[in-house]
Amino acid sequence: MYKHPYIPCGSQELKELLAAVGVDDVDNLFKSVPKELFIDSPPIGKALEVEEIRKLFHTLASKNKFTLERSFIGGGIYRHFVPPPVRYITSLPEFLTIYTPYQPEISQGILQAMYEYQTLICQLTDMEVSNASLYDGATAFVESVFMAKRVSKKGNTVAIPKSLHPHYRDTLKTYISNLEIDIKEIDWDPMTGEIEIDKLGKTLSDEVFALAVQSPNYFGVVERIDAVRSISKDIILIVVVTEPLSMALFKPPGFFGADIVTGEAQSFGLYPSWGGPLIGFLATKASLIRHLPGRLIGETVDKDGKRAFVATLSTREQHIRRERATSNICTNQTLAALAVTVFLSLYGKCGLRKLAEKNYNRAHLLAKMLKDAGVKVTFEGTFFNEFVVEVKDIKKVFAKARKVGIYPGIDLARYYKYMQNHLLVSVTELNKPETFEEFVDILREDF
Amino acid sequence: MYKHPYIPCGSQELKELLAAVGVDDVDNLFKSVPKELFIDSPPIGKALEVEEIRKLFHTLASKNKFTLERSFIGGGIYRHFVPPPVRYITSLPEFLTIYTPYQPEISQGILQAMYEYQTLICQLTDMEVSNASLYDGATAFVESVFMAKRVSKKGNTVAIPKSLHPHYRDTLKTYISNLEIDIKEIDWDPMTGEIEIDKLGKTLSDEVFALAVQSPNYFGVVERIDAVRSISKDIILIVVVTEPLSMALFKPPGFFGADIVTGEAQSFGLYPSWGGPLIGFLATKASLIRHLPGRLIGETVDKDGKRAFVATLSTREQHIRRERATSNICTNQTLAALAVTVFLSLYGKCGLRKLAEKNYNRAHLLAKMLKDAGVKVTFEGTFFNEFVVEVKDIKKVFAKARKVGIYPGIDLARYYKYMQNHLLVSVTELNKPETFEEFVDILREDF
Amino acid sequence: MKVEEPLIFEKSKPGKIGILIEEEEDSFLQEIDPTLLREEIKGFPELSEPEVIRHFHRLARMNWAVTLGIYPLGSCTMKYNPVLNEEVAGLRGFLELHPEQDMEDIQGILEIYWRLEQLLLQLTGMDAATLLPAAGAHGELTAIMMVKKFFAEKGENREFVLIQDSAHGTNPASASIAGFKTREIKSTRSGMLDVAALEKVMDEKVALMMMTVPNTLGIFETQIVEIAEIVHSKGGFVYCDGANFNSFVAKILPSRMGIDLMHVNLHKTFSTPHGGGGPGAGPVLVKKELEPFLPIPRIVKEDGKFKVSCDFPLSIGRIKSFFGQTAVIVRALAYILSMGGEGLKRVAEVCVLNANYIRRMLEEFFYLPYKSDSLHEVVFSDKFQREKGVTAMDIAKRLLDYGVHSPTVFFPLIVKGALMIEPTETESKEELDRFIEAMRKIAQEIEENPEVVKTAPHSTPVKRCDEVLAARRLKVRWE
Amino acid sequence: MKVEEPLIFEKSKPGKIGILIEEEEDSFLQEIDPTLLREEIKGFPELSEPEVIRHFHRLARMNWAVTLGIYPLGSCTMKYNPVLNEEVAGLRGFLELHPEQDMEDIQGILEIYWRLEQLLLQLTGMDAATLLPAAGAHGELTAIMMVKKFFAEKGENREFVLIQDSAHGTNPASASIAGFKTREIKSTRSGMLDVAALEKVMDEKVALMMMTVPNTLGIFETQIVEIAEIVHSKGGFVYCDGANFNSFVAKILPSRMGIDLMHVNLHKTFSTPHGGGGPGAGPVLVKKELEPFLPIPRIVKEDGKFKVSCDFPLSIGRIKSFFGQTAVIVRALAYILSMGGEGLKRVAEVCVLNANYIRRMLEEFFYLPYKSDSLHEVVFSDKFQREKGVTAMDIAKRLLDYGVHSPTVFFPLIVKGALMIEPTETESKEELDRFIEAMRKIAQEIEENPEVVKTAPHSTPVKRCDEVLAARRLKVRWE
Ligand SMILES: Cc1ncc(COP(=O)(O)O)c(C=O)c1O
Ligand SMILES: Cc1ncc(COP(=O)(O)O)c(C=O)c1O
Repeated sequence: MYKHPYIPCGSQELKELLAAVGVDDVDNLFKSVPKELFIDSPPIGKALEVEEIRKLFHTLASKNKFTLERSFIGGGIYRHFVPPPVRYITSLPEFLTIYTPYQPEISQGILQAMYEYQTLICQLTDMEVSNASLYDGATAFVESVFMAKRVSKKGNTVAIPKSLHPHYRDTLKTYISNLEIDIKEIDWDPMTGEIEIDKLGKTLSDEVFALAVQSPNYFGVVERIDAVRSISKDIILIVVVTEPLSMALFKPPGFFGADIVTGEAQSFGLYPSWGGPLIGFLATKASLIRHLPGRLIGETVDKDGKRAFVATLSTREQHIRRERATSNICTNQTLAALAVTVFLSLYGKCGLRKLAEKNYNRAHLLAKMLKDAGVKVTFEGTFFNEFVVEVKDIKKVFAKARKVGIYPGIDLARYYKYMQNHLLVSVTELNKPETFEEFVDILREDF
Repeated sequence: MYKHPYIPCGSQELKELLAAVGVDDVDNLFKSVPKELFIDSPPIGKALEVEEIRKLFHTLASKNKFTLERSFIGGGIYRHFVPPPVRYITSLPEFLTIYTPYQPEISQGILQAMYEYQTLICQLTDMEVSNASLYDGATAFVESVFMAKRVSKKGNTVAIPKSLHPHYRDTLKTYISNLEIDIKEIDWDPMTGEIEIDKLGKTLSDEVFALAVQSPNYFGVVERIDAVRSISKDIILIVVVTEPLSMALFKPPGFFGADIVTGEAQSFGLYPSWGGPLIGFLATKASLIRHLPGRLIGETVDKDGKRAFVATLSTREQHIRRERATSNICTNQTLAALAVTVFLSLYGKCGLRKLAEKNYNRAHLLAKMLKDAGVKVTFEGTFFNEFVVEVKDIKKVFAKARKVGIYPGIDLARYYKYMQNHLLVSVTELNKPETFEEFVDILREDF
Repeated sequence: MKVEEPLIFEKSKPGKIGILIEEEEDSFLQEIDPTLLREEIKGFPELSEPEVIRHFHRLARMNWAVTLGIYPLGSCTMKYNPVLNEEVAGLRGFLELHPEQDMEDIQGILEIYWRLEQLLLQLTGMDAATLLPAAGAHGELTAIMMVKKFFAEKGENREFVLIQDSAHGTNPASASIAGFKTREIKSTRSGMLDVAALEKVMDEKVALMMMTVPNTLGIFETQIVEIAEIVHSKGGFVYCDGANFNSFVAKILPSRMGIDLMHVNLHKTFSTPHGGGGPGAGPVLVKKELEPFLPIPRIVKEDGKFKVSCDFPLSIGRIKSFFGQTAVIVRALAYILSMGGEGLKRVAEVCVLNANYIRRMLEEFFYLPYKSDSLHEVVFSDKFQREKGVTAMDIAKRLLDYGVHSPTVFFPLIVKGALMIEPTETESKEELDRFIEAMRKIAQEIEENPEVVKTAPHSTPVKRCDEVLAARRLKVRWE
Repeated sequence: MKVEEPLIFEKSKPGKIGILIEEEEDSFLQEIDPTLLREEIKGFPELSEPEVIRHFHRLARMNWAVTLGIYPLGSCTMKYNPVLNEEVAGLRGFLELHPEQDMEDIQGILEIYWRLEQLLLQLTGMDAATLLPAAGAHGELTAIMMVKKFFAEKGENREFVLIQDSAHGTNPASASIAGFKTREIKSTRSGMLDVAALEKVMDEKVALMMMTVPNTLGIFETQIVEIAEIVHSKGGFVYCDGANFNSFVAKILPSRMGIDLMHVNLHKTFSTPHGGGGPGAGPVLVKKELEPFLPIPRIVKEDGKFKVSCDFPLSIGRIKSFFGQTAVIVRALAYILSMGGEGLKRVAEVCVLNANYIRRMLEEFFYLPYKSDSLHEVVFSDKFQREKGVTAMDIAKRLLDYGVHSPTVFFPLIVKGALMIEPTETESKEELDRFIEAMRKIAQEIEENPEVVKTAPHSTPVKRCDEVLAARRLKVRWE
């Protein structure tokens, strides 16, 4: 019999089990399967030993290159320091190997942690309610639009600025292509990089049920949510935040009356990890709680009156509501939400502010150095840790940077055809000011 | 106030604690210390951030080189595969961060694991009693000699072959230089590499209270313990095993009536780790249990009659018996013993035998290839996974090997001045037969 | 050894920090418009590192885990998560990669995606794959959107998706998010799809028939080939919810069943840890005909190099930002390679054997509503016990007192008071017996003293939780 | 959530394996003399990997840990073990090094030894160091053997080592293994060494006076400088058992006390995890005069390169095989660098503050036999409680029911019924209060219902264990 260390059924057990079940051979248990469906020989090769697996993955890992200090890539995923306790905690078997907490009595740990996560998200965004995670910022954004649609009795159009993350807009387009929702796009102000506030009033016609803005937007510019809110009136206002660290320094969307605050929380304790796992957050007002997609943890008491936590309002969810559920999500990003919770607990009130200031200061230091060197910073709007610069020949910039092992940022033409020779530059606490001079040299007008 | 993330005492707590204690300043609590003992400024530099620590240690790690498959170094520390569960289990906080199990009621896990360790060592060595670990093979060997001295009413001499691990002999010399114990050295048979059995009878005069042999000895040769035992008669026979994996293939010392079996268990789940942590084991007969050094775990019952484990016979130990204790050991190598327990549980009966066979076969394959190539294998005695070969110019061998990234073994002249141009070669399951040809090429007569 | 733990906010005290941060020299903070500047975040915690570690470790101790004992949640495939996979997934050469990096610099990760795709294709017999979906439900939705687009391209207006009455809730939810109307098809007394009923409703308005194989009763759809033919004959597609792939991986080729699209859950069959409810990953595998509609980006191999391509004009587009759940994908690849073909086949065989053993040992004690052969899971009901006023939920709670995790309860919905038990292949007979023993004892307790079961659990960190109160109060954050 | 776990041997079943091993092609087994060949190892376990993981994780759950709560074992310095240190200690560039490798290839590890030596010298003010000793007791022995050799070289025959009556058991044990006779010196009513008594016994036959500073009562030896002078005046040396270095690290320089040799426990002051009782490490630091006697091998720096040298003719020789507890040494270095000088000073201050807080909050409830100032630990006794028939051990056991680890009991031996409490600096006030609260409640219980304390613990995986039976039965292995 084929033995594998991951399968406890040894020779003696196999005999005992077969005897108890009353068959001679396991194949007897597959009698209900038509013969022609079986395959004769294993469709893949033989098992590798541990050292072979290790060697393979080390080789694969070494085929990748990365730099932390010399990378200026952001654009929705940010390189931040991950304190060792984050991985330590998320690796504890009692978090790592557990399922969705269907039995609250033996899941208080993860339930309480998710309740803490929800609270932290509410505090950060200044909102009243948060769910316990969605796949990523893009799908969270889509869920927000769907949620707004459920809530609003208005038309079928959602207004979205072009300065919203391209992947998020693309994802929304994919999802709504099946549904009766239209998108109206909003331009940005070429001077400030903010959305065109003046024209916003006109854009927000009757059929618009929701307006989404991203702040800081894809170009790093902090939007004037107060102004947006006062123009959008009774339209559902969704604010997307892909760099949530900004909320430790700038007034959060909730402060300005956003209805839904959604986005990506990867900055808080998740490695870039080539784009996954990420974690979508979604916070809203208490009044909209029944329209929320995804899992929600609530406080209750146990039989003895002791505080306890349970998943609640599951009547919104697919396993109860089926085709009328607020979302089809089942498995979400719990472990990632736990990482966020640990991260924020470590940094805490004072640390997160310091971290945000560090990001802000370094980004502004670099921007200043670039300006001093004659490089044009495209937008005048306030920014947090990311900004756009113009270069003469972006291909040359990338080539030059490559030689010295610098990742200079994102070529915006990748997503905006008409933005040739624009570079999106992100600066975090991992970027050391010592390397800025080198970066400036690459971009300097006279290269 | 200086804040550090590892110290929970924040500004508010500091105030509360000082107030409760009734002092203004922590320095008031050091009043009992003479003023002149205080230092003014911190004697070392300022704290490094996590990323600085990481960078430093990665740099330091990268200043080291190692090879697993292309190393033939053994000599008391063996390169064996460490299955991932070993580190996983020893990293669980409930094993890693706990103290010596002084409160058995909340330490059953580690106590049971150590009981299992003792059992495994007994099974392997074919002895009746094992302690729960000592620092390493060398100190365990010293403890064995001291133990034999306590047990035996005979003279003051311990007989030790020169083929016993040089570090072990050196360590013993260091320890006994303070005591009234003499060492009588025993030569090896130049043909077989075994100890000179013929002369043994004469060596074992009246003043000899113990005879120690190592098997496989430092040259990898398996000793004839049966013959040694029958000659040594009522002298305490200590058998040292530094490659315990050999006991999965060869009859263990207990089978031949050894009184004490001691040595190094590093092969079982501990990385070479530049020599530490290692783990000394010591097993003996039930009748000698009260003379055992070190911790011992025993079975008992709790108040309800349920099986439980506790540290036992602590009347032998320093914390009770003080200057008359069987040893001064307090902190031992528990976590290393846990690693051994996990390792042996994973390999198990069948796996450990297979592993031993693999070691044996590969070592013999290489020896055969060397002989076929005209290289002289020094000793004719049976060996397990290590053997001595003679080369023309060992400096050249090392130089040549270095060029192709091979660690060819240990230059025996390091420990045996008169063994010029002898190489101790160890082969484990990590050495792939594919590389043997290259190794042979380096040693081939006609280089 | 009680562990009680307040909320992190309740433990917070001013003036603490859990991380060392140097002050910055250059400051540009004065440039910020004061109306934009935030004050401190109200209520945000302040703790040191040891306190944070302890807080979460104490919380961890309140959870039951796969590493502690059998976790026989039906439909969830709670198998052993190999330690090795955690190790390889933790390599910085994977973790630190930014998805906007130059493709030259991420050849290793692209190869991992590519290799896993190839292996999944070999294991399913399908023609093309996407690893992007973030979970099973996301995979379902992706597949359904592909079908939608397929028909939109052909100009066909098919508005229905057919769904088994035993289907998982995500099936209908996904169909309706994709803009379809759903029609439920009943199961027969044997627990299989009512093929006659299918024939009746199957027409040119139906885009897709969603099947779970084996279905959520653990029963193989014996007529799957015929079902596929019926659906195909009207131009529809057959989808396989591959959540139960564990029961036939490397033994039966899904493509032979006539399936056109399917998803697999890497966090089930391929052993990536569930993490308390995610992240998982739900790759979708399709037949040639549907390949053009796969979401972007896709990984392609050209001249021995890997690259990311978005150049697929018929693609449904992006379904999330960036790429898939990379760290999950790494683990799944390590798992498949560690098992090998023989090993995976053994997975299917042993998980089915284990489920049948449980069935056999418990069928005298619990009612088995569907008697057809079980594959990897068996669904009992509380029918016998309801007479004593005890429900499946009570039984589930009582199991916790025996140091055993509960099965899935009240699902599938077609079984009243369902107890859905899936042991997986990584349980030893000893552990199965521990579960069986507990179940039998509970059955006996219900005869003799049902109160002890109705009021269970008694030995858990908290007692039975009041879920109704939670939904009424809706206290969903600390304040 | 009971966790019960049989022995690994009892779980074993034939035909299982926890590791994949390919069969070897070439076999030379037939060459082995059959009388040497072993049969199978009787009783050896057979299990799969998931079972092994579960077995040990279940065992882990029966242990209490520093990460779960205060662990105030006096003399043990159970502080937080930073996660970062585990990470750096796990680098393969350290783990995979063989000690017989070429020195060229281990410059990194040599530098680590060297750096830690330098830092310890700076922190102690001593002149030379060895990192070889495997634990505190091993350090003591090493130091004493050095002293022995020193006098042997000088041709002096000094046969005595003086030891405080409050000293740890390893002190006399080490002295006697090194071939010395020990003489105990009493403590005064103030809990400090009786200097007059010392003066009486101190003569040219005494090689060494062993001091613990602060002593095991947590009291600083105010007259340490005078003590050293007395010893030195007769040509003897003063040894400092540095197990309590935590209370004055980076605040007081040991060298200023007149100490000639000392050891420090990396697994105490420098936060390397205790691992259930080891591995630890006990570096020894000495004054110039004793340097030649340090054990070999030593790490030396020459022309910017590090090397291992055994070329010290006066050295006592090897004290163990190969080198020190390398993985422990790596962690300690990471710790010291993470703390920095300011941080370490804070360690001393806060651990002393915490101990004094406990003292203050409990002194009404428990008898304080020595009233001198406490530094990092405080020793109470069960004197008040003994009247009710309750001992320190009962109190220790009852604490477990409150989810708190016990203090050290019955040590130091000079206090009858000692309760020796050392909180360390890594406990928050909240956690100290939890401990204090539990102690106070127990004091009250003893007044009102001593039985509940005498029969404690009640909530642990096993109840009070019968240690007498264990020693009588001496069942020390499974069969
Ligand atoms: C049968 C079935 N289908 C679909 C799903 C949904 O998968 P996921 O939770 O990964 O979204 C599940 C998960 O429980 C399932 O059991
Ligand atoms: C005061 C004192 N001295 C010496 C030792 C012995 O140290 P180790 O256990 O590292 O051998 C200890 C340890 O408990 C101690 O507390």
